[in-house]
Amino acid sequence: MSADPVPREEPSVQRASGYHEGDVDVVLSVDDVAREAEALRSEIPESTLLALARGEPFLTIQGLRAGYGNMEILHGFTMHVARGQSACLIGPNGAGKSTVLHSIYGFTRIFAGQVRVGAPEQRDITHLGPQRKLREARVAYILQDKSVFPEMTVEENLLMGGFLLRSRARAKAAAEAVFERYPRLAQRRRHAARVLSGGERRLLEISRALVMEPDVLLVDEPSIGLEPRYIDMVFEILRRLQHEEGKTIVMVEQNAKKGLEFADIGYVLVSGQTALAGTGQELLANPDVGRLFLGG
Amino acid sequence: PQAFAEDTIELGSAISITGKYSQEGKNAKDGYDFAVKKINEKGGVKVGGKTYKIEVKYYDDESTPARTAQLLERLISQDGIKFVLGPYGSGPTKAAAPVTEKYKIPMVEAEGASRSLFSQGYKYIFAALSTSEQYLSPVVDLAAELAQKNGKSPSSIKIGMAFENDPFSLDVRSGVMDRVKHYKMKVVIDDKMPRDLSDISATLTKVKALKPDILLFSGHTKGALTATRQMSEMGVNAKIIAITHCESADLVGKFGKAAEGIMCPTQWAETLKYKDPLFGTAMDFNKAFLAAHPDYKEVPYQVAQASAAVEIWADALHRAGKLDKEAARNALAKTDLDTFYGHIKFAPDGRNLTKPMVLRQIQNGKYIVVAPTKYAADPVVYPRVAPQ
Amino acid sequence: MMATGKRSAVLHIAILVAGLVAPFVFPGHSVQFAVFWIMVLFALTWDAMGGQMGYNSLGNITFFGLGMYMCTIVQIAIVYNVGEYTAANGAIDVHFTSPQYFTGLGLGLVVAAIGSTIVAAILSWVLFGIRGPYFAIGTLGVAVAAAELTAAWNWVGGGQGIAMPVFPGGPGMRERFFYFACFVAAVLCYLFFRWLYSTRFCLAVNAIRDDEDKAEAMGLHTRRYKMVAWAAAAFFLGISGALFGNMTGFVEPLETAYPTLTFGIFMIAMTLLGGKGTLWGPIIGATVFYVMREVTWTYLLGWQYIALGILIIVNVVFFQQGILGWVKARRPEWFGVKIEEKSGAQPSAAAPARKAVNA
Amino acid sequence: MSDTIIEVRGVNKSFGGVVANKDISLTVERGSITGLIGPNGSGKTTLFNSIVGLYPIDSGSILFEGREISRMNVQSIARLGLLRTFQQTRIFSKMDCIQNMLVSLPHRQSAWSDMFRKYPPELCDKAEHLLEFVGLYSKRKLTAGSLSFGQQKLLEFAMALMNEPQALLLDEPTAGINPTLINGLIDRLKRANREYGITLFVIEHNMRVIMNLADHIYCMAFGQLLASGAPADVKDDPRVIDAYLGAAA
Amino acid sequence: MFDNLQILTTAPVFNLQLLLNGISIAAIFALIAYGLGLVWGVTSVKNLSQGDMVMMGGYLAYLLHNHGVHPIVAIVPVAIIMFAFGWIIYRLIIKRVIELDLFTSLLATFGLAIVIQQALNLAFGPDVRTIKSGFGNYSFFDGTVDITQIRLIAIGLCIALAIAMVLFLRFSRMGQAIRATAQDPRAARVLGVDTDTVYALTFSLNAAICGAAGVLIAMVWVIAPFYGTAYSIRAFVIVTASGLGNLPGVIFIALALGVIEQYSGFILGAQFQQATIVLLLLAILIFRQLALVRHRRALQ
Ligand SMILES: Nc1ncnc2c1ncn2[C@@H]1O[C@H](COP(=O)(O)OP(=O)(O)OP(=O)(O)O)[C@@H](O)[C@H]1O
Ligand SMILES: Nc1ncnc2c1ncn2[C@@H]1O[C@H](COP(=O)(O)OP(=O)(O)OP(=O)(O)O)[C@@H](O)[C@H]1O
Ligand SMILES: [Mg+2]
Ligand SMILES: [Mg+2]
Repeated sequence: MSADPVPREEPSVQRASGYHEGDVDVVLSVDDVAREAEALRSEIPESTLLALARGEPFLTIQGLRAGYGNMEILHGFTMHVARGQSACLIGPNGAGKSTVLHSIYGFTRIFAGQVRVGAPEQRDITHLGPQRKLREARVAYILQDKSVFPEMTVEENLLMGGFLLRSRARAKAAAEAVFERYPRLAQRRRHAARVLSGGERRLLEISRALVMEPDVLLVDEPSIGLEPRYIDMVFEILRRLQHEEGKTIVMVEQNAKKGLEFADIGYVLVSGQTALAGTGQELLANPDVGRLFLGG
Repeated sequence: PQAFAEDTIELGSAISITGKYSQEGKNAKDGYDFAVKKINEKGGVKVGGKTYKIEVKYYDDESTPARTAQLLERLISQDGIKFVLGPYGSGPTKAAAPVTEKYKIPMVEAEGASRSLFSQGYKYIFAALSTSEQYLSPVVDLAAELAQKNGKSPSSIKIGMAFENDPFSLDVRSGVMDRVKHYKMKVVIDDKMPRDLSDISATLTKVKALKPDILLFSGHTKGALTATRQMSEMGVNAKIIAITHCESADLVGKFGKAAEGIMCPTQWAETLKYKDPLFGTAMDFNKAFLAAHPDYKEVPYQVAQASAAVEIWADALHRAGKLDKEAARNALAKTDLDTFYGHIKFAPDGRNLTKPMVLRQIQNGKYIVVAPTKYAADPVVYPRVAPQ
Repeated sequence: MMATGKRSAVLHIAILVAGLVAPFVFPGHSVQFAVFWIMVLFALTWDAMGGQMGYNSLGNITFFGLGMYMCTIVQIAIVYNVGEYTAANGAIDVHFTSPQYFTGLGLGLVVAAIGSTIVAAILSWVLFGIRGPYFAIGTLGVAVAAAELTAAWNWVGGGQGIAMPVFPGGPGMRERFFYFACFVAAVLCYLFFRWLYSTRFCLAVNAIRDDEDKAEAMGLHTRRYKMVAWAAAAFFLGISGALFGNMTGFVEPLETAYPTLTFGIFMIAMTLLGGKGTLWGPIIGATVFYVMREVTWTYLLGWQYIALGILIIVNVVFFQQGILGWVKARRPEWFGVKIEEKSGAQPSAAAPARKAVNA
Repeated sequence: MSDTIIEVRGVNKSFGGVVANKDISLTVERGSITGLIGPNGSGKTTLFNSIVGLYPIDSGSILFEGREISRMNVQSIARLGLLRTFQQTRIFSKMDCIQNMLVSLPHRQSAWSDMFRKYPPELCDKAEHLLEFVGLYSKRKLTAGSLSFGQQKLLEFAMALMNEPQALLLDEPTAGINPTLINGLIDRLKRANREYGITLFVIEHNMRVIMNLADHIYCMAFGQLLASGAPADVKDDPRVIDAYLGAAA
Repeated sequence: MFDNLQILTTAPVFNLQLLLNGISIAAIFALIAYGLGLVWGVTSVKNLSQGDMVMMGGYLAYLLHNHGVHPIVAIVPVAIIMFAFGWIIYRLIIKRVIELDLFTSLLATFGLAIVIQQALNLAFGPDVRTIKSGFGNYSFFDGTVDITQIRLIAIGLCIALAIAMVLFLRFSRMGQAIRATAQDPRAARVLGVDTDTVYALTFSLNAAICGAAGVLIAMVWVIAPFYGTAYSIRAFVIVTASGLGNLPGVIFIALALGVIEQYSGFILGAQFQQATIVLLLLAILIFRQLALVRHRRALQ
């Protein structure tokens, strides 16, 4: 092995935070997690949830009961998010986190409840079809699995983000800005999206939201399958969207530590119901949350 | 089970109402219906001192032989039909014959011309029409005759032919081949057209290259139309061109001058001198039918022979004196009847040997009988002049 | 499969009895009943591939036609020279004695069944690399090619067809004979597939349907399963073709032997109507379809195909899971399906008691 | 020293112009847990695909238990006992979990006649046992397609265990799985390795997982092997930090 | 057979006639196949009623012709009517079977095909029809090579339509939406593309293309209620052989098949034309399969 040009403990070596590190001593089965989470659960008064959203919700989900076919997955889920706020949903696998996003977008069967968006007056968008959500309610969705157009080039894919924009020039400008910021995409500009690696694709999908100009952004597991540095990059994009462009973000994340660090408010979902809710920091500090959902 | 009213005789037929022979099937059905109407108008059929009206029960065989066979079973065993009118086409008739034979139900058929129908020893099938090998063989005879007249040997004649790959047309072909062998003519093109082909330009290109003297086509209505149109488009001509089904394809109406000089075999022509008490002369039949069916421009022979089949049934049942299938069969076998369609007398195998095929040529937009010579109304135009 | 033990036994016996007495109660309908059993056989064999394995074939009718021609040739060949028989175009006065007829038929059936199976096995090597719609069109191509080549082959009569040997015996006999032959073929076919679906075969072909690449990655012998499924279908289709040819009495390539656009599509329509991927779905589908077809075709002369077309459209638009699937969605308890636990697990404190599971 | 179960020698693989694997050589010891890390697009999945026979490699050789497998097809390799899971989970979505488990039986020596046998109760028991092992017992009768993403991953893992492979290649087994459950999964993986003697070869981006799981780690970047060694060494290797773990761009 | 082959070498001018015929046939088939491929690619509906919509177009032109509209002019109204027809069919049927598995749509459109055929049969009778275009012939080499003007017009129209479609798909906004929907409908929907409209438009566009092709066919060959199936099958053969979403492929395969068909008819005889085509399809499928084994799609 060649000698290291850089001394090992050099403080300037900054590491991507990625998935975090730590030990894996806490071993709980799915059932244990579910049982203990059940025990944690207490009725959370609506006022607490409202307070988390600074009392002026922009996106409201109220008493949502939804599922697939005849099976109900969400049993009365309520959530408030203010304009420019970000929320993160965590919880065990199969808790129904993706189902919440699906329901907001209209991909599930909704038995009861409402989804409203806007401030100060809220518009009921519960039964707006998926293809009209972005156009009419300005809600954008970054899906959990792949959603790039494989035969289009990276550039065309980005421009598709601006499909609803009236002026093409605006979409073009936004795309240029993305390329400027992310040279990895700029290099691939004229390549068909199908040859991108998993990480590059995810980057493309998320940066497409920069072109879309929505009010509310739904993101399902932004960091899945990404290398540590990309994870930081993705969260950086989300941070910009929230803080510089004032978007409202609802995110589902299994990389819960990262997610809660990022988000203003966090919801812990268990078996289709909210078990805990609080600010991101509060939840991070909660030892039960740590043990049950952050891996100890 | 006798499900119908007492004073009607019910005939049954599986006919092509849908599917690829539906045009010809319709012609046949119209022919049956026309005759039935006429007979009923004249009071019906007297059988054993009682007068009956005639009725026909139809099923749609969808132009497929397998269906025909099933339907005949059904007509006979479920609907109790004892007297059958044939389906359209040689294939369906071939499928029908074993069934009627099995049940010993007599069938008068007018639309299945295949020779093989009459070589199986069937006893219950009676055909009003001439068999299909006689369709185009007169053309070959005519060509030989004309060649000889012009001082050439018939064996110098080159023949090009394209026949649809179905039982009827292949039968026509074997009739032709018999005559061709007899004259030692040379076949330069011998194509079989697939049933769903709507383009024969490859075959016609061969015609251009090999320049046969005689061109023969048989492929029902579609074949006639396609051949005529593409010959004119590709500038193909020959001394004699003969095509089956000209009338039902309405070549004159559709192509006008391009159809000039084409020869068309026919089972029947309205200009022939046949007549009977029911319809009058062939020409009377022609007029009456056209009056009743304004959608027809010409009367295709399929119509005429269908009507004749009903007439044969009426006659036979009358002579049988009772509504019994065996008696009816025996009466049919003894038929000796003059009709507007020609003379009807069945050979032991069920063929009608007494009525000849005639050959017509399109001259000035009219179908003129040109052969056999004794029926000829006008001389043949030979060689065919390519229309401009 | 369909209901609990006792109920299903009653059902089976009822169908068996109905099948046995039908030709005596309604002798006039024998041929229609016989064709009905062939339809059941069609649907069952198609479903083995299309429903259970996800390989949607448009060309299964190939084996029907192959069986028909193989049987015909054997039947004729044991008495006459086939080439002469067909070239004479029926001009030979055919006569088959009873022993000749039945030996020929028996031998023909065996050849048809085995021959079709062998052809299927060979074709499977060539065709089963293709997937999805390409497979469907490819198999359609095989059927069309078979029809066209038969039509161009003079030795077997080409487009002119072959007149089948005449059945010895009285009028009612022939129908009854072929009715029972078809009935037995359909019952055997049902029993065979019923047994086959109770073995590992069933799960394996289901796996191929769901994700063939994954199945390969798990080491499944996918080719074997595909070959067996197709060969089994071909075996029964060959028999049905042989019987149908004799029933019709006249064999011809395009409409009798390889009716791609009628029987070939009916197989699929019936299976989808009843519900594919189930044992009873195809049977129910065949029944409903055939009854509808016969009824429309008696009472709506000339319109029967419009009715059929509309039936098919209504079927796929409103009963996408087929009749059986539709019932199953409404009444899952009839099928022994219990939704055990709600989603999101409410576990009992103790380790879950294990119940015997039957696959 | 333990023996080698998978040996990759000088493998090259490119797609058109893109070089995905360039002269890769590595070995996996029998009974070990070996990790494979590297930036997105560095060719890890491609290498797995080449090993299990999905792609024909351009050059080089791949040995499994001393046997050349680089020209064999996927099924035969799987039957040798070398199995993989997929990055984008793949299960038989219309079948229930138990059925998914049952088809995953080893097909190593299965004869033609085996396809006509039934599943003995022991096998059903085994399937249920393994489902319990990954925490899916209560979902055993649900169709696999209706499981959540994470549950499908667990099911896929259980199916792989059912197959009793010699070696198992796992492509990001913990992506999308809840962190606490990941702990459980690591525990299961270690137990599978220890108790069933299955050699594991794991692609991961989650350092917590790889550090706690692997005995030995390879790091790839830009299609090439960058570093290898014990977890702690690799983690602190400046080249690895530079190419993979370093600061966000 | 060898005699026929010999003609082609001794009198090579006949090759020209075969090529011309083959190309003009291929142009129309390419048009129909292109519409089929478009719908297949975008909506994943395999439209078995393709040929019957073609026939419908032919009959509409026939109807207009009887009212004194010249068939070439009739292309425009026929295309518009067929577009509307496509839209209605989409709303009634296709919308509900889209995105279901392969056979559902295949069967639904098969049902539709039956209904169209029978409706045409009831409306116009089973008679074979044809329209006289009134155009003449061009004759070369002393009448050895002939081609009708209408066939040349057909070729020209097909080329023009193909170019128009390519430009539309590449540069228009709707074209962009269509392409995106074809590749990933769910993703397109999430980006605000109204996929329902895209599907409807694609299906209607295809119906219009079929209509135009039908008018040409009525002038070049014949139309009849039941002749649509042959066109459907040929279109499927072309699309299957060329692979999806591949316009140059469609044109190339259509041309190749058209010309090969002519040659096989010339050399082997007309009875082998159809068989040659399907055997060729099988050969292509199998060959592609062999090639595919080596380049399996990436499984991530
Ligand atoms: N299409 C579907 N049909 C039926 N049930 C479904 C469907 N999708 C999900 N489910 C069920 O809904 C429940 C919640 O699923 P969901 O995808 O919302 O979970 P999740 O919280 O996102 O889990 P993960 O973190 O694993 O993605 C699961 O138990 C699953 O079985
Ligand atoms: N079938 C293919 N065709 C063309 N390029 C491909 C193909 N498969 C992979 N590649 C390219 O090869 C490179 C390596 O891809 P691979 O999927 O192996 O990366 P990876 O290391 O698994 O990345 P990730 O961690 O994101 O999954 C990438 O640049 C990718 O674009
Ligand atoms: Mg999820
Ligand atoms: Mg990868």
